Amino acid sequence: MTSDDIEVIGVGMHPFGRFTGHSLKDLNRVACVSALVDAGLGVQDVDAVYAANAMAGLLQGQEMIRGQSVMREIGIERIPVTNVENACASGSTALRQAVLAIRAGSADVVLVAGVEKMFVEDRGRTLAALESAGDLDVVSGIGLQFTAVYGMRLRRLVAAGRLTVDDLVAVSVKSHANGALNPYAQHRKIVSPEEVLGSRPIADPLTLLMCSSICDGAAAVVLARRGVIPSAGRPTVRVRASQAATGYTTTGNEPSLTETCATAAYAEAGLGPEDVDVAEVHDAMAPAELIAYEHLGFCGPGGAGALLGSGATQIDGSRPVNPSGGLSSRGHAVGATGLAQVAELTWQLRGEATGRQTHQPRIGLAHNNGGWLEGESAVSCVHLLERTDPWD
Amino acid sequence: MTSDDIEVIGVGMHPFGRFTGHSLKDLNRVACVSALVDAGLGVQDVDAVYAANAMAGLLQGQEMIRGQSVMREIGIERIPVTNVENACASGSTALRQAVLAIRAGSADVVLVAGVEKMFVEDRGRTLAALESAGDLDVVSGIGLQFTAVYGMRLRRLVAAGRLTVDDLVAVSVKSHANGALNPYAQHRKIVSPEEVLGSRPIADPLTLLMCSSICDGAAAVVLARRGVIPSAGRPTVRVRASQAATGYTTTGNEPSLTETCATAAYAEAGLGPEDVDVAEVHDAMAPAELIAYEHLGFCGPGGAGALLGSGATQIDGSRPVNPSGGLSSRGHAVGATGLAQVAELTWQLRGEATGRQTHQPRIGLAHNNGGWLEGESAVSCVHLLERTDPWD
Amino acid sequence: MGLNAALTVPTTAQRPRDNGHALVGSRCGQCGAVSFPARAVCHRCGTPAPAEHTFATTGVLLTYTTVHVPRPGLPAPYTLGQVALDDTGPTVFGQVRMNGAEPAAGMAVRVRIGADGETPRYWFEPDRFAG
Amino acid sequence: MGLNAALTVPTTAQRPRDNGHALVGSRCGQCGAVSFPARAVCHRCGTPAPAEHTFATTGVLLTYTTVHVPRPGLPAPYTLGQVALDDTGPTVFGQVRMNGAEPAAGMAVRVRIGADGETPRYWFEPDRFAG
Ligand SMILES: [Zn+2]
Ligand SMILES: [Zn+2]
Repeated sequence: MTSDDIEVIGVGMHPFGRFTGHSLKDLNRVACVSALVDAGLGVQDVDAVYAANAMAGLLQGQEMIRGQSVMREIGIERIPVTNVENACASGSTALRQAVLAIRAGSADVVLVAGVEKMFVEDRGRTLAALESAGDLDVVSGIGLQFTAVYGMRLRRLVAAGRLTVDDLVAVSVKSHANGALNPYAQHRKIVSPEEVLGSRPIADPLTLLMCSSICDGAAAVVLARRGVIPSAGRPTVRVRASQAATGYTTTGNEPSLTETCATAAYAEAGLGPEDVDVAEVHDAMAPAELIAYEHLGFCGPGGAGALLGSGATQIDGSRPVNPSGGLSSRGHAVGATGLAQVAELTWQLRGEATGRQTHQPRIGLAHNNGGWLEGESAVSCVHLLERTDPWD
Repeated sequence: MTSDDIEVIGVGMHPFGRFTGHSLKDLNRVACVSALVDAGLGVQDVDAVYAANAMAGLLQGQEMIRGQSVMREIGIERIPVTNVENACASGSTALRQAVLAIRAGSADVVLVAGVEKMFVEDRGRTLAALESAGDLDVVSGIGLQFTAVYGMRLRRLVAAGRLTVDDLVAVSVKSHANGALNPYAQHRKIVSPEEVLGSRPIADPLTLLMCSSICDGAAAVVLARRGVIPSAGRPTVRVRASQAATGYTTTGNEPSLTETCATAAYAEAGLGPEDVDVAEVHDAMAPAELIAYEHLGFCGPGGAGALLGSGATQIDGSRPVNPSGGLSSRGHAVGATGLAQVAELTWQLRGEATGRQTHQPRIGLAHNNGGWLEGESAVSCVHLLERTDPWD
Repeated sequence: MGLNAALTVPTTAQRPRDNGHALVGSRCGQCGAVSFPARAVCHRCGTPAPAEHTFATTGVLLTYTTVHVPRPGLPAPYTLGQVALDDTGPTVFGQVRMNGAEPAAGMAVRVRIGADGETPRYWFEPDRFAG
Repeated sequence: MGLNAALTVPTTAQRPRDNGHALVGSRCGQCGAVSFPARAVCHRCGTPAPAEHTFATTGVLLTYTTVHVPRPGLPAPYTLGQVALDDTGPTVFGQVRMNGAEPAAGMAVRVRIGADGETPRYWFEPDRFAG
C-alpha cells in the first residue's frame, strides 16, 4: 500500500485555554465527538483508537490506561486502545501509529485523540512535569526548563547574525494576530512589538509574549482507509507522508532533527518544500517558527528573517505558516498539539478556516517536535496532507 | 501482507527481581543488548523502537521520553522511538505496534523493549502507582488494589463451585516450582501447599505466595520481516497472530475480554486452542492461570481444576502453561511482562529453555492483560507464535 | 443518528453521582444500558446523551474480598465488594461495611451515601430489610 | 562486531561523571565519538563499551540564557549555558556562574565540580586564564 491510501475524514478540537472545571474526560469528549460528527460517524464505526497524552501521570495521577479511561466516557470500549507518549510530539506520534495500523490492514477507521490538562492547583507541579521531557538522569538538578532550551537556541542564531531580536518580536506579533482570529485559540489578543519586547523576561531573549503557556485542551482526528467512508461531497484530504525521527547527540555540525525528518517526509510524498502551501510548525516559543523556516526548507540558511519580513508566511501570503496562531497563541496542550495542527490544516485544505482561511492551499505540512536531548529535540514528526479535489 | 511474514529473531531479558543499584537504563540495556546479540545484530541494524513502560512517570519522574532516554544509553538514536503504555499489557501492546509497523512497510527490523523499576525507597508510592491502572475518576478513594480485583474474581468462582481453594493453592505451588527452574525469575524457591495457604493474607482468598510482588526488570524482542535477516541455522519463530482488545462495561453475562481477544487471535492464525502446545498466561496472581484455562479454551467451564489436576499444564505435561513461573514467580515488572512472555515462548519453541524445556512445542500462546474497569481487565493482548522448522 | 447531543451534556463534575440516598448515573433510552457514573455516549449502542437515572438502593453482593494491605487513610483490613444493583442497575465496586457480620456472595446489600466530602463517597451494608 | 561487551559495563550509577576536577564520560575507540555521561554503546558507530574518558576542563560557551522563572531550590534569575568542551569533547548543558560579569557567546569557560552531594554537581565559570 502507499501513503495516499489514507484520508483524514474528520477533525475536532476542544478549545485550548484554561478550563478549570473540565476533566480529561470532558476535554477528550468534545474533541472526539466533534471529529466523529465531522466525519459523519458514530462511535461504533471506529475500529481502533490511539490516545496521546504526556503529563496525566504526573498531573492527574492517571497513568497506564489514560486512553481507556477517557474513551469509555464516550462509549468506546472493546476495540484496541493504545496509549502513546512522546512528549510534545505525542499527538503526531499517535497519528503516525494510526497511519501504520491502517496500512498494516488491521483497521479501516481509526480515531486519534490527544488530551492534556496542565492547569492544576500547583503551577510548580506543571513546571516539574515539563522538565521530565528531558533525560532526567543527565539533566536533573541544573534547572533546565523548556524555555531555557529555546532561549539558548535562539540566542546562538542571534549571536551568529542569522536572526535579529526584531525578527523574534515580529514573528511573535504575527502569532498573536493569527491566534486572535482562531476561536479555538488560548491567546486571542493582538499584541504590539512594544508589548512583546516589554513583557516579562522568561529566558532571554524570550519574553512572556513569545512563549506558549500552561494550557488545557484536546484535539482529535479520524483517519480512514481510502474509499471506506463516502466523502459526502466534501473536499478529500489525504495523508501523503508520515515520518518520525529521534534526536541524537549533536556535534553541532549535522543537519537538524527537523531537517532529517522533513527530508524523509518530502521523499515519501515525492514533494519538496516548494510544494507546501500552508504549514503548522512547532513553535513552543513563537520565534522557533523562524528556525523551522530553515529546517523545513522554506528558506536558505539565514533567510528566515527576510522570509518573515516579505509577508509570505502571513495568512494572506504565498506560504502561510501557523495560521492557527501556532503553539504560542493557539496554545500548547502538550499531548493534543500535534493533532490540533492536523485539525487546522484539514480546515485550511477544505476551505473551512473561517476568518483565517489561507488562499486555496493544496499541500499542508504539520511539524511537531518533542522533548530535548543535549542540543536537539528528542522527537520530530512531519506529516504532509493533500487536498485532492481542485479548488473550483 | 499476512501475519506469518514476521519473525521473532532475537529475545533477551534482564533478570526480574530487586535490583536496587540498577537504573531504568541498566535494566533496559541488558535486555536489549541480549536480544540484539541473540539476533546477531548491532544497534545500527534496527529501524524502529517501541518502548513499553507503565510507571516511570510516577515512580522515577521520567514521563514523556522514557524510551528515548533509555535507548541513547545503548547508542540508539535517530530512528523512530514510540513510547507505548497500556498498564500491565504495555509490553504486548508495544509488540503489536511493532508487528503493525512491519506489516505497514515502515520498518524491517524493530526492537521492542519493556522496562519497569518498581522498587523505590517508599513502597507506598509503588502501591499508589499501581492503583492508577484503574479509572481513578470512578474508583479512587475506595481502596481498590490489584490484589482485591483478583481476590473478588476468584472468590466468585470458588463460591460458584467452579474452583476450589485447593486449586488456587495447587496452581501457586506449580508456579513457584516452575520459577525455581528459571534463572530469570524473581521467586526461585519451591513452596509447599501448606506454605502457600499459611502465608500472610493479602486479599482473601489470596495469600502472599499466590501473588506477584513488586519487581524490577526488563525484556526485549527483535522482530524482522521474513527473510530480511538470515536465520543462522536456528529454528525460526514466526508471529502467527497479534490481537488486542479493550475492556467493557460488564453485565456479567458476556464472554470475557480474554475470550474475545483469544478468539480473534485464533481466527487470525487459523488455529484453535487445541493447537497450542505451550502458553504463557497473565497470572498477576497465580490462581488467575486457572481462569485463563477457561477463557483461552484450554478447558470447558468449570474444568480448570481438573485440567490442573491432570498434570497437563505442568512443564512435562501435554500443554504446559507458564513454564517460566508466570507473573507470580518469574515476576511482574509491569511494562516488561508481555515481552518476557514472548522471550520465554521463543526459548521454548527453539528448544533453548534449559531446565524447564517443554516437549517439542510448535505453537506458543502469550496472553497479557492490563488494568481494570468495573469487572473486567482494561486491556487484553493475545499473540500466537509458531516454530516453523520440524523438531528433528 | 448524530452524536451532536454528546457535545452539550454536563461535564463529569456537574453530573450528580448520588442524590444523598441512592447512586445516580445514566440509562440509555435506546437500549437500556446503564452506567455509573453517567457517560456522554452509550457504551452498548452508541446513542449520545443517555438520560440521568437514579438506581435502586439495593443490590446483590456478587463477590467480595477482605484486603489486608493498608492504604493511606484506609487502615487494613477492609472489605471490598462487587455489587449488581437491583432493577438491572450497574455493577459497581465499593467498600462493604459488615459491622461485624460475615459477608457472603449473593447477600442482599444496601447502598449508603456519605456526607459531603467524605471518602469514600458511598459504600454498602447488609440490607437488614431483606428476607 | 558483537555487542556482548555492552552486557558487562558498569551500571550508570557506577560510572564516574567527574574526577573532582573534570567531567568524565566515554570516548569510542573506533570512531572517537564522545558522550557525557558515558554510554554502553557508541551512538555514532554502534561499538560497545566505549572507553572511560576524562574531558578537558575548558570549553567554549556556545550559547546561554538567563532564566527568570525560579524552580524549587533554584532562585531566579540564573544562567544556563551550552558548552562545547575543548579537545573535541562533548557539548553539554550546565549552569554558568558569571560572578557579576556578562556572559558572551564564544567565551572561554572552565568547568567547576561541586562537593559530594551538591546540586548541581558541576557548573561553568569564565576561564580567567584564557586569552
Ligand atoms: Zn444504548
Ligand atoms: Zn564509535
